[in-house]
Amino acid sequence: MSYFLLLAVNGLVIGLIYALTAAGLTLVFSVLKVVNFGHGSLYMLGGYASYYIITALHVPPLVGVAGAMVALFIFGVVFERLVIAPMYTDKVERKDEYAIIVTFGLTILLTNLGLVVFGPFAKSPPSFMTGALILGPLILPYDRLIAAVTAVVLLVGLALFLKRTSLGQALDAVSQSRESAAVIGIDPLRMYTVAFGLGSALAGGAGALIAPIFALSPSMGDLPAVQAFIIIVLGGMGSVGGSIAGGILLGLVQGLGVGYLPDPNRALAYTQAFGALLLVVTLLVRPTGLFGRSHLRLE
Amino acid sequence: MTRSSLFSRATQAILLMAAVLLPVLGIGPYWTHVGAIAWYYALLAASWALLAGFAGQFSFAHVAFAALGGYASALCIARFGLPLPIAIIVGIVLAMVTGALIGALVLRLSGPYLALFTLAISEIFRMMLIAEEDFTRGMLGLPVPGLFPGRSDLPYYYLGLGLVVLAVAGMNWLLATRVGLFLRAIREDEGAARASGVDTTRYKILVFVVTSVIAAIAGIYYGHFIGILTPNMAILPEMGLVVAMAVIGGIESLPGAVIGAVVVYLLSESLRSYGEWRFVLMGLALILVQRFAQNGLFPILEQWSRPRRIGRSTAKTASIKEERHAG
Amino acid sequence: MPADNNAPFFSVEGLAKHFGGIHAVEGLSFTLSRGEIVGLIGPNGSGKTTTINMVTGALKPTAGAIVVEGTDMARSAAHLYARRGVARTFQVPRLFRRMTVLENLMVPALSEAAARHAASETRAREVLAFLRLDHLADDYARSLSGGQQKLLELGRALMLKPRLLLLDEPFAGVHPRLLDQIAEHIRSLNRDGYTIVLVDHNLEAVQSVVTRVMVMARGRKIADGPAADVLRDPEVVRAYTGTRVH
Amino acid sequence: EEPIALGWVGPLSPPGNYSGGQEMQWAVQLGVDEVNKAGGVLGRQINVTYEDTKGQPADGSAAAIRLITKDNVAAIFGEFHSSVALAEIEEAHKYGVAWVGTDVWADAITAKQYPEVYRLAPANSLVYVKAADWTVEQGFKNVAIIAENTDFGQGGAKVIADELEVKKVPHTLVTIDLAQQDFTPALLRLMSQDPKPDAIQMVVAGQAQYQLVKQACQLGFAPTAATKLIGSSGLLQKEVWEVAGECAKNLLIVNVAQPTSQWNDKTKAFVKAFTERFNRAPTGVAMEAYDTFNVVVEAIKKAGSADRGAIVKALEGIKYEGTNATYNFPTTKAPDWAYHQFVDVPFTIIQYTAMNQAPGDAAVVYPKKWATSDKILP
Amino acid sequence: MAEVASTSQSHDWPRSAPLLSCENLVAGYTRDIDILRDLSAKAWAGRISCVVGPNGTGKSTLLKALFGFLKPSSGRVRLGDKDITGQPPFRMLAAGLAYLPQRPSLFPHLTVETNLKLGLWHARPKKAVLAEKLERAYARFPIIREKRAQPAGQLSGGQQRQVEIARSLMTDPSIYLIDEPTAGVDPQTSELIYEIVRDLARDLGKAVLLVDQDIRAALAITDYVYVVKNGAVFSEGAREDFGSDTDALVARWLYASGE
Ligand SMILES: Nc1ncnc2c1ncn2[C@@H]1O[C@H](COP(=O)(O)OP(=O)(O)OP(=O)(O)O)[C@@H](O)[C@H]1O
Ligand SMILES: Nc1ncnc2c1ncn2[C@@H]1O[C@H](COP(=O)(O)OP(=O)(O)OP(=O)(O)O)[C@@H](O)[C@H]1O
Ligand SMILES: CC(C)C[C@H](N)C(=O)O
Ligand SMILES: [Mg+2]
Ligand SMILES: [Mg+2]
Repeated sequence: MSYFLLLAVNGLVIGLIYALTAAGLTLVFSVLKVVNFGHGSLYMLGGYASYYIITALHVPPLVGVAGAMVALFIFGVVFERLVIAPMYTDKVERKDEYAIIVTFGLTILLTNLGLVVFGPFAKSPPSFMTGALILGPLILPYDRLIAAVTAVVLLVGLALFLKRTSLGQALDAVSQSRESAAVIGIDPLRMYTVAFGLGSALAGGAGALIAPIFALSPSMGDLPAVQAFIIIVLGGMGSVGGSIAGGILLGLVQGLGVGYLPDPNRALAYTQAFGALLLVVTLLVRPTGLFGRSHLRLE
Repeated sequence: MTRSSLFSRATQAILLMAAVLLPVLGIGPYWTHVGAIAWYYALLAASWALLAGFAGQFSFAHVAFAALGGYASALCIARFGLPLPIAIIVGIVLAMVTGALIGALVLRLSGPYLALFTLAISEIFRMMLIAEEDFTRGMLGLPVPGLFPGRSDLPYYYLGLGLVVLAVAGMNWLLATRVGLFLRAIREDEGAARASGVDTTRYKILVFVVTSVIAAIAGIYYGHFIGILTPNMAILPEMGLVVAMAVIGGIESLPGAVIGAVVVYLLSESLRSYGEWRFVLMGLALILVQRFAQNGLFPILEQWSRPRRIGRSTAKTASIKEERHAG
Repeated sequence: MPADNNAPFFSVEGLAKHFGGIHAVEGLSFTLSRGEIVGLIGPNGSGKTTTINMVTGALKPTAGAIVVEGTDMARSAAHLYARRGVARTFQVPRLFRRMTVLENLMVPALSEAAARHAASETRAREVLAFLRLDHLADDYARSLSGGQQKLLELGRALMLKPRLLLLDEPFAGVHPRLLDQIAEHIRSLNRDGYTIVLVDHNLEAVQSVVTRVMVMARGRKIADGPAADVLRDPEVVRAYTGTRVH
Repeated sequence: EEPIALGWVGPLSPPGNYSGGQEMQWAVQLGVDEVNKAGGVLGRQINVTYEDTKGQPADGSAAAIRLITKDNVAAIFGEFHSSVALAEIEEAHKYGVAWVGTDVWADAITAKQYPEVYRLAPANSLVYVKAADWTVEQGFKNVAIIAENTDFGQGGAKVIADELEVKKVPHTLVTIDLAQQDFTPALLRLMSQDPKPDAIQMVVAGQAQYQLVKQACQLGFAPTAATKLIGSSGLLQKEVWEVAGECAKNLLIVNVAQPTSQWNDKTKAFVKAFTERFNRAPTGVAMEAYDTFNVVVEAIKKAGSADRGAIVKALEGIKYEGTNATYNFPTTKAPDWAYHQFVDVPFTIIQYTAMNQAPGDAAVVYPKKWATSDKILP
Repeated sequence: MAEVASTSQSHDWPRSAPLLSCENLVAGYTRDIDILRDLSAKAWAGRISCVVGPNGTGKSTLLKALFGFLKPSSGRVRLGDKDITGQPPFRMLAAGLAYLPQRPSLFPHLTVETNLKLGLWHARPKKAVLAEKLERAYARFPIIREKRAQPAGQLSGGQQRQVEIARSLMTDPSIYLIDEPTAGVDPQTSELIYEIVRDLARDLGKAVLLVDQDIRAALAITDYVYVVKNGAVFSEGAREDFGSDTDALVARWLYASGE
């Protein structure tokens, strides 16, 4: 029993951190309509950013996380302005698809630049807190606990930001119609930049939170990127709440899937597949994910 | 649609000639090998362009279909000892059936939901390839027998080229019929297409079947050529590469996608001498091409060659007519 | 097409559509005889478009039957309606935006299996000429002006050679001169035996075309009869027309 | 005169174990520079083309073809991943080019008995039978094997399992995928067994082990008094301390390098030069890589030409003293993997005993003749 | 191109300074095709200027160019005496220009109420102000109140149009660019909307530039008429110059603006 409890808790924690990654991805998708292939490498950059901030400035690890988010926000903004924004002219026929290429290029560029710049040897920022929380049968390393709690705080903050602030509403408006947003005085291109910056910051934050847990490597973003894709669709595109729910669900299903499949080796090999299967089943029942907006057209 | 200008047909002919002649003109075994791999990507990119560019079905399972074909054929030989032609047919039929199945499953899905549904399917399939190690050899890699005796890559090169020409010609023929029109109508507005009497279900499934079969053929070709298959041929970055190729070539042109695939693959090969910087440059090149050739390379090629505006009545002539009415 | 006015070739019985708690259409019944031309009017949100959506298969009714020539098609897919000659236009144009104007017309023309390409194109060009869009034949549909899009929307429905044509606000945003011509064309289609249901808020134009009017309000049919009588009905005046038509 | 072209293969980018690959490549560079500075071989300079195989079999075979057909290399050497090596040797065999493996352990590589294929690294059967015997000697009653899903991992695990079977020691096998980051579910599964394993043998290459060590330790599972943790050479890199911290203390590592006490002059010179040039101490992998290169050079010298066939032949009769051992390649075909397999690979099991310890300072607990400590720490 | 200049001297406000004007505007969607070809028009405070013309002649294009969605390749757009040519559209509302496009412009997934509130996004109003404006909108269009908690995309076409109009009335700009406000709106509501538009000019002193195909209704409230053809003004003149016979006027403009 305690075995399943442990698996569930572990899945939950990892799921929450991936949810943070997913929230950034869904934000970028819903506002820019860009499926950001580069999200995993932004996550990776965030991890390294926090590492260098912490080791160079000798600040506490959580400050490093905050610093990484700021750094990635700036990176996202600059990248969007330099490379993505110029595509939003009327010259470009199918912006969304072209943006995919740009972000795909970004991920190839960053992963390999990471290899050259950060070197091939593993790095890891210091723990948030060493040791583990032990409650009866439950063992939860503090690093994971703190990362999960921080992720929740960031996610709730993001949800509130999008719901309550006027900037958040503007992002939502632009996500539905760029032209209509301009009609009511919102600069859509600026919102694109903001959304990409925020999305990058969230990816970076997630990477920074993971860094002490899984260590850093230039390819650390590959797996979470796929997971994040699954989570956003599971929860429903454009919904932060959906990302949270999707992340938790994914974590639990993957954790427990491992536990319940009798053949241990198969079970482990199929860990990722459980999440994907969950997604497939969900979409067959609800074609817009759990909390996705159904398709509405203006009549 | 079949507005392919005289030039573009001429360029295509010239490029095709070049593709046929280059190996015998002595580009050497290495570049022949590279070219043969490029045909694999060209098949994938062109069929994906049909699926995504024309029919609007942004499937991310395309490389998984290549893996399906490749593995099916290889496993038929390795595990069941079937003769090669039968194995290949099994691979193709399997892709046909699976393509129809996926086409039917995604009927209600659109946009990112379709894309990521297919990604999930593709991941599950890849996971199976990894996990069912006893059968597929998983990450160890599955050895595949060759198609031709000897160690020259030339026969593969011409086989690949032939497949590309056949596939593109076949798909272009399909596009020139009413099916092409319907596929684009489905891409634009499925509801309106249905209201216009188009059986959208049928055509969506059809396009999945056609493109899946081509992808599977590509995979079969690749497996028997390379001699080893691993589940990694269906990872997301591979899919991304195919998308990049199709889009860079111009997603609404099948020859464009072929050109895109060849250009991107040759680029990545020729950057090899830059060692660890190779992929950095590759990423940079992708970004820059996109930044400055935003509608893809093929349209640019076409534009260069085409005399300014032909055959398209413009609003200018429109207003002249209007004046006549008014007068 | 022979106009046998007695056989109700299209009828709707107890049709309803609920969106959650919203009863967009409720207990709607009517019959159309072959060759009839009927106006369907009512205030904004009274359920006209929802009705058209249901009787063309775009929306599945919550309840009710849709009988076309004796078969209940309430559960059929949209393209089957089209194949049976039930065509519609969309209130807000839903064109194939990245296809040319001509191609937009070729889609319905070729959706019939027997259609030949050359003949279809000739007909498409005729329709374009009539709608005065012929000079735009090779332009992308998305580059049309608002009014032109409405015209193309109409043209696309005409290409299906429908036996029942449901027009959702074909006159909105169309210049009065052209409007008159379209109205005339609709009349002539009707003379040729087409059955037509016309939804529009331009009552003058509706009146000039139809012989019978059905009025909806809040999802229900509140009046049905000869145009002149119905439009004078005080309840209709109160619910809908106001002072605008005298 | 034209330089002699040689080809090196190995992982330099993900998903391969690029940190190991990097060490290998550096060691080769060092060797190349030394040879060239000393005037080359047969009066010709040496030019090595480095191919990144990303740990992917398909990339490996493509790399081999490229080296053979495009760069016209006289011989190929290197590689870290057994599965990739297995793909490469097919090409080498097809074209009759010598292929000398640096750190690939799968039995199958030499078991194919291709005349072109030679291996400096041990075969799994060489090492893991001994490792298994040692666990039995130590009195472990319940051994868990965590193996990666590659030819190396699966092959090694099978060797251990078979040996434990023979010795009647209960054992369980868990397979992991290197792309994973969270191995907690796998560890929890082992942890929930009754009785809990008292030793875990990791047949995993590269950095995935760091995660395993750290996650096992955070769960309070291993290394502990109750459960020992035994890993492979990836753990020799100093980064293990950065990633796993305290958790790496008391780790046991299967090492195929000589203990410091046995170093010869070549070893000392190499370690010094490597450390100066690349600013980090080489691990056993680097020594093997350096030796591989020098073995190839030796073969060219012996063959008296850079002819592919001549090199293949020359390797067979070679006897070369390197930094880590004195190499020769027997032609016996029993057991099948022994063909062209160097057998006297130095083999130790060491244990870290203090934080931030260098592998050279760690306690040697096996074999007896080199041991610096006779008991393993809890 | 014939200029039907006014002959009467009785009113000279058309010669007074306009609030919004464009001179010799040339603009189009693609580089080589001009839709607007040398078009000049004005809108005066307290007056309604109406643009009529056949379909596809460039009326909506004119509004788009004025609002900044299209950059004119030559010509000027002036707001008062400020040159606003080429300013991006999202600046316009703050500059005092509101735009009701011909194409639907709501946010389909947001509730009707949020859509209305977003009309004031640029102004960041106080809660009380917002509540009061919302109340006013609801009072005018009862159906909107009924549907306020529903996503706007679930409304019928005419209902959506009402929401859009209500939204553009949330703000208080000095100039309104209105493109076919009543297309698809039922007769009673249409009447209400034309009343509202009239009051905007008469009572609140706004400048209104109205594009409409419902020529009869538009001319009934209009002060100045432009007939646009082929992207240029074909004829223009003040309403007052033609006396009070609307039907005759309509007939005349219809002729002028027809084909
Ligand atoms: N996005 C666009 N791209 C290219 N051409 C366009 C675009 N929008 C409109 N046009 C062209 O510009 C011309 C004028 O269009 P506009 O929308 O201004 O017409 P309009 O006068 O408003 O007509 P309507 O009364 O039908 O709304 C039309 O011929 C149309 O084809
Ligand atoms: N998808 C939906 N979800 C919820 N309510 C809907 C949906 N579609 C329509 N409705 C509601 O159903 C009612 C009828 O809408 P419908 O579009 O049929 O009206 P209509 O008569 O065509 O009006 P209009 O004249 O404005 O076009 C409206 O109150 C509308 O809000
Ligand atoms: C532990 C490692 C030295 C094993 C080696 N990388 C192999 O794959 O064979
Ligand atoms: Mg309607
Ligand atoms: Mg217009």
